[in-house]
Amino acid sequence: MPKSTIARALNEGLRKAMEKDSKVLIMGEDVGKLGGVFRVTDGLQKDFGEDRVIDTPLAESGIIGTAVGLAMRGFRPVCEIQFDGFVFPAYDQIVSQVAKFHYRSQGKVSLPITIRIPFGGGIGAVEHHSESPEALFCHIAGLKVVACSSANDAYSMIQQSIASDDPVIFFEPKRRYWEKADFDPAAGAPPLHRARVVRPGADVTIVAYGPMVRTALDAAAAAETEGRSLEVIDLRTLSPLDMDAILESVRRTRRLVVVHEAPGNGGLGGEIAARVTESEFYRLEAPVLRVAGFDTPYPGSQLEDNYLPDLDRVLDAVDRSLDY
Amino acid sequence: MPKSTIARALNEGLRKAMEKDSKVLIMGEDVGKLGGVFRVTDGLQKDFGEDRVIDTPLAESGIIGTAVGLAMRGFRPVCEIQFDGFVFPAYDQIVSQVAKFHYRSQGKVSLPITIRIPFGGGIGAVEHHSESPEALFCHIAGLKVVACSSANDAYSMIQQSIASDDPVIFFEPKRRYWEKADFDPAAGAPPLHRARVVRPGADVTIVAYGPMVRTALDAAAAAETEGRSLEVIDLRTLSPLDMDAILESVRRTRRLVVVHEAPGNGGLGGEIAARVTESEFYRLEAPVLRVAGFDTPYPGSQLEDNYLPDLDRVLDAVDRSLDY
Amino acid sequence: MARDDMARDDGPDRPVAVQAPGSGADATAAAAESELESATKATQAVGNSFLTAGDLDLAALLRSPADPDLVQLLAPEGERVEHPDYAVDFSDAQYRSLYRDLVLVRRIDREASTLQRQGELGIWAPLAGQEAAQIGSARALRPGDMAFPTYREHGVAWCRGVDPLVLLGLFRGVNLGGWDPLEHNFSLYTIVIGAQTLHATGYAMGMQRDGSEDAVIAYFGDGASSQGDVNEAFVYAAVYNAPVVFFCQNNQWAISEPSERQSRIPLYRRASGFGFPGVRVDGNDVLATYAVTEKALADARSGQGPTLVEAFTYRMGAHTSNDDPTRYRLDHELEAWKLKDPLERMKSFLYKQQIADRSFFDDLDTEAETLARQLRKSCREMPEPQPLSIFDDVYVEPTEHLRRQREDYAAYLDSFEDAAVGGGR
Amino acid sequence: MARDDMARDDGPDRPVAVQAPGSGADATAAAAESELESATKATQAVGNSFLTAGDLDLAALLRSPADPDLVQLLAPEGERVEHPDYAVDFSDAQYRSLYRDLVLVRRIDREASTLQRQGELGIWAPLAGQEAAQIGSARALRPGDMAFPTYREHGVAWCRGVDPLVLLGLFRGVNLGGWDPLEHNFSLYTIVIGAQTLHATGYAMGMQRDGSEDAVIAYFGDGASSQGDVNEAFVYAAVYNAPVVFFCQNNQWAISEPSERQSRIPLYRRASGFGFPGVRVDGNDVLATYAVTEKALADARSGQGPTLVEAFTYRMGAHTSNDDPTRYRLDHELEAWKLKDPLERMKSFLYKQQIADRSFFDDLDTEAETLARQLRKSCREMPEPQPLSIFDDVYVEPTEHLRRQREDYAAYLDSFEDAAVGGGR
Ligand SMILES: Cc1ncc(C[n+]2csc(CCOP(=O)(O)OP(=O)(O)O)c2C)c(N)n1
Ligand SMILES: Cc1ncc(C[n+]2csc(CCOP(=O)(O)OP(=O)(O)O)c2C)c(N)n1
Ligand SMILES: [Mg+2]
Ligand SMILES: [Mg+2]
Repeated sequence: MPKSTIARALNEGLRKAMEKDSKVLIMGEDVGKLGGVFRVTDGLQKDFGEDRVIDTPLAESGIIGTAVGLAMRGFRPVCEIQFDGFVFPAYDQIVSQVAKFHYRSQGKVSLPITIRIPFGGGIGAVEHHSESPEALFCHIAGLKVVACSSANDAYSMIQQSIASDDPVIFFEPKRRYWEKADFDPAAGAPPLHRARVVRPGADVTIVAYGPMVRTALDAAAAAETEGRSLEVIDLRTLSPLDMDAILESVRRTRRLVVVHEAPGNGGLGGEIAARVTESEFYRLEAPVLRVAGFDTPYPGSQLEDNYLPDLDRVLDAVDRSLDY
Repeated sequence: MPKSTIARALNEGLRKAMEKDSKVLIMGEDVGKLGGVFRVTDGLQKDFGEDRVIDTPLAESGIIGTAVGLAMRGFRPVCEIQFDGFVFPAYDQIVSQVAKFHYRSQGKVSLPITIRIPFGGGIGAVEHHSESPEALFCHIAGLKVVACSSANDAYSMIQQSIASDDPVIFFEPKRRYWEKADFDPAAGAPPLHRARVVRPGADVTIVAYGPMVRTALDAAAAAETEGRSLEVIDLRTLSPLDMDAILESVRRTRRLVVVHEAPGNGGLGGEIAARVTESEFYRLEAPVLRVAGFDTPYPGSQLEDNYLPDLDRVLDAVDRSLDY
Repeated sequence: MARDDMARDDGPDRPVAVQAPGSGADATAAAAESELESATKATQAVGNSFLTAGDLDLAALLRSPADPDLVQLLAPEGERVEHPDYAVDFSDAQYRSLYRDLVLVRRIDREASTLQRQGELGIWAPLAGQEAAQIGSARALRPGDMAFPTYREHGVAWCRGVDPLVLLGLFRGVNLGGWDPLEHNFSLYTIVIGAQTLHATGYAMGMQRDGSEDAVIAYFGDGASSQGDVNEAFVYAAVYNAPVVFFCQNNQWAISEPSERQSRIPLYRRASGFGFPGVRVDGNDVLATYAVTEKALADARSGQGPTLVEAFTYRMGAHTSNDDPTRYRLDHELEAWKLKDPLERMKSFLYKQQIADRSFFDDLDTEAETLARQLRKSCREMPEPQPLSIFDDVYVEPTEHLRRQREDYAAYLDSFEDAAVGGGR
Repeated sequence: MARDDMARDDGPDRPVAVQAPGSGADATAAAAESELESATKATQAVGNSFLTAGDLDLAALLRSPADPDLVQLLAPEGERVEHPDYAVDFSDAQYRSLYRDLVLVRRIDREASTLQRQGELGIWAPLAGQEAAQIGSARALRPGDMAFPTYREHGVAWCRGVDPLVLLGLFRGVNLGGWDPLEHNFSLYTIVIGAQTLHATGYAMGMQRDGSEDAVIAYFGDGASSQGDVNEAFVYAAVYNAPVVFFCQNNQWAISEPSERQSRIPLYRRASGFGFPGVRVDGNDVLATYAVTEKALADARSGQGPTLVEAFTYRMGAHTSNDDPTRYRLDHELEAWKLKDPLERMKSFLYKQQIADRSFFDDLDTEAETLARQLRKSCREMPEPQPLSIFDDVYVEPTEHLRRQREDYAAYLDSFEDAAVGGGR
């Protein structure tokens, strides 16, 4: 099968979306000539022009706020936030406008805005370039939130997000941008808001998303050598959650470990644990365990390998789960 | 015992703090002559002057951003955000600066900033005036988050928050501002980051905070008439959570219901449920249940009584918990 | 209500465009620089103290009625005055129709305040005093133009054909905004201060991409001028040369804070810092407001980009029905502004010019009373929203999660029907 | 490193303040208005199209070296030129010491870039080209003044006595900022664009309350000028008349975006919209930058409030070590700016004026090489942070929750010591 990377797959997905629908716009800082600091929009301004691939002033609230107006005018803006840590100046427009306008208008106005956010750590960066703010968007009704973890998903999910009439926060695992992987644009894609079992197993279910999917798969491979069968679910959709997929798996394994880079306190793991436990109270053999970033700010990059969940910490949680 | 209200108690607490420490400043929109739209700062500018009670331009990021500078200069700013829904323009300064500066400086700089936010619904207001954004701050390491629910706590907790060398997000139950209640400034106060059992009971533990404490107490009173003994815990501190207090109670009742106005998805209830379940997996007789706002934007005020958790919905959850 | 059509029947034709583009702005530059100087001087006087601009002569300076930069076509006494850059050319019918709008929206506003006091509305934000600023600017709009309001643009809503009853629904808490923004080319009321100015700029960028000849107007207040969003809107609009008119109603107050708390120089000057013209117009002069707005819109249509219009006016009532202005401002200020009342001056103009006679005014009063009575009645009769509608329109493509949450709540509600005891609790 | 003391030994005395306050700003008003006109004209030309300012003559306009508003005291060829409003009065020792700083910080910058390429630093943001803007402004500061930097103020850090090694720690990922901001009166590097301008304004408000005679300087870039925070800082500083100098290094680029993408008029003009003076200075002229900053600081101290200084300069290197400028700008631009190199012009000035001789320059080169060698060596030797330090300094008053999390992690780490297999995984 042909190989590609998540970054290239996103680039091709964006190109496809722009070819398909002339209302699709790309806007953000350095998305034009430079093609974005990660080159995800590489070549798009050259081919679609400055009116469709817009280098914006350096103001994130302005990016999202003008995208709201453009969407009201009938366009489909795809906004790039350069790094996870820089979405907060736009948080007000996202929470109070993007998320609520459809509800406020009793369904008369819809805002098909896609907000792309490269997220997560592990790239040896300075402060604010390694954040995992997804929980801060999942708590906001009116937003849909997804995270891709593979080239195939990147390609299909970005197109599905742009095609969605609801606003979508689209998280991209920046540290996986350049990992080579199988890429088959023709491969059919599941609906945007479905999770996927990326490795079947029997003993413990591991739920992960974005950059942690690779980590979970590595852990599952390592566990196998120790005779343990882990089922790995790639969440893909963070809001709404695909509880049916998670519960179906947990009903079989009766054990669940949730993995994410974001701090554990108030992270997605807690929400998933609460829902799974409420639904499968009598079935669970062990409490849902969480492997997450520590409840501290993201440290200097020399400590990020300690801060971030890794194969060993996932396996440690698996051990603890199986000890119950 | 003398009666007072949460609003007056806060006013007196602020006055005490300003008398005690000349570095304490109050800043925000309309906090001066007007005394704030809820009159919580009533009379303070008259008595302490315009240099210590500062009417700011209409810009929340500016309020918090300048407070950071004032704190670096040795002041203790108490910032008022006029309504919950208007904290988001300041979210970037709070998350990336207020929360992280101490860590960034390896402890060399501390920012003793208190950010007062009247929160929650039930006042028949228009959009953005009834939000419960606490979970969006609890997820942020470096912040401490508290919510008061009584006049006595309002009086002591606001002073403790101002005295704290860490930044504190201080949530005030706006719909309870004017409820008359016992007030005894002399009554000693527990430490800021301790929860409190406000009604002892044996059958089910109810955890609530802010405006929902009153609701939980009413539910407990109603339950008693049906022969059910509910223990009500006022969380008081939302981050850090006082897990010892919660667990001590749950170990006795073996049942827990968490109540908050914020949407359930991604709310504090999930975090508490996950931690309690991990700690008391074998002891719990029922899954931790959550009574929360629905996962929708806050509706028009004619529907808020449906949206908000009330006595009946709490009792319904208690029934469901006891049915396990 | 058929007023929509009426408005169209006797709506003003476009008056001929006037004078050199931007000259209005240029003319004011020198004056403004000297204001800047006096501002600096004034603040020098207080040395390193942190006395605020509000404590300085600036207050006087800003409020001065003899402000040379203030565009005015109708003096407070109702005399027509000429201006080098701006003029209007209305038929008598058009003059009357403008006055009619002023009267009707003030009556609607008064009725809404009454309904609020009677508990029929949760809150109300009165426009009293700002009728001319709103009617003058809104009547300058073409049907295809798009308007982005704050929460106080009841006069603009009226001109955009939004049924006042629908407007009340929001303040009654029946919904969060009942009209179709795209049908009326009037966005929903925006309560987060300043947010709509970015929406307006984006919408204008969309018009550019559509090759449209229409323009956008963004309403905001003096307080809003301090918000990051508003200044970012200025940046975007200037950089992209977007066809948007920033219409700032400086009603002197942001709740309890005087406009000097937002800027130590006149607000229209803000535009010069971003590279586009700013104009200050007498916001209590419906003719001047119309002319200035019409010119700014024409510039926008013809590719000259954004203009900032500062309508110098006054909020005669409370900020909202919750507010008590006596805590922060003196009666004499209100009295002074009453002399500049936007309705009075238009009325005496119509009288003096014999454009309207007694019967016109009598008929208009009757029309206003009828309108108010209808409004009062239909407001009281507004149907309550259905509990389960809470779950509607959160998403275009509904989620399974919310469907189940809705189901559970429906079942929960039914449980009370069934078991009387439940309700009894 | 003892350079701190050295700097103090031969540090410049305050030159006498010069000319009428603010006249610099006033002088530019007319010019700017005409710029505004041409900006508008230019955009008229493209009609309703959404061509951006970058595509217009504006680029030329903004970049024009013959900009009448550009304050310059040292021409690119090293000739001293006079300016009506600004002058410097340095001893030969002070001239040499200024040049010494320019040379040393460029050498430090070059060494850091090398270390980054060798993998010793995760990333580096080069200051090459901006030495004069940073040294000139920072040397104008008094010890008690407070500076708020972005992430590129290595020259300012140097003048504030921050050990370059400590600076590298941040880029090496050893920590997020190693120096004590209050000890050096130099805040931590701030990476979120614009945020520090509000901190600076608040700090200046604090100085007002302390009755201090010190002032604050806030560094930011041309791109940052678009951020809401920066414009809110302008609002607060103007309204409170805070003693803060907003020092914008317009290095022509915000990563790949030219400064015209942020404003269609020169950035120093932004200040006029907020009611305080703006000045554009040749940022490659260390003398002019010193004089203009010194004057702005003096105004701030004497209660004249904020000033915006736009230092017109150029980022000669990449945005950061991750950036590839060839993707968005042409070599000839860099070549043109090389002719205005801040070090070269100062060097030829020192030569021509016989302020320094060969030996001085030779000694300086040696000093620079020694400094670089020390830096390289000690950078490589920087100790790695301890894993458990992740949990330090999250709070002043530690929480039980984090104490336990730390304990658990310590135990977890120990488990690998004990069980070899653990590590083996
Ligand atoms: C972001 C935000 N902060 C605070 C508020 C609360 N608030 C509502 S109106 C108002 C004053 C607005 O003043 P101005 O912009 O002059 O408009 P006006 O009410 O005078 O028409 C404030 C502070 C808000 N709605 N949004
Ligand atoms: C809020 C925010 N958005 C985006 C970024 C990413 N970013 C880092 S530097 C930069 C360009 C800054 O340009 P300018 O202000 O001119 O400063 P310069 O780098 O040229 O010195 C951008 C977009 C950021 N750090 N912060
Ligand atoms: Mg106002
Ligand atoms: Mg720059």
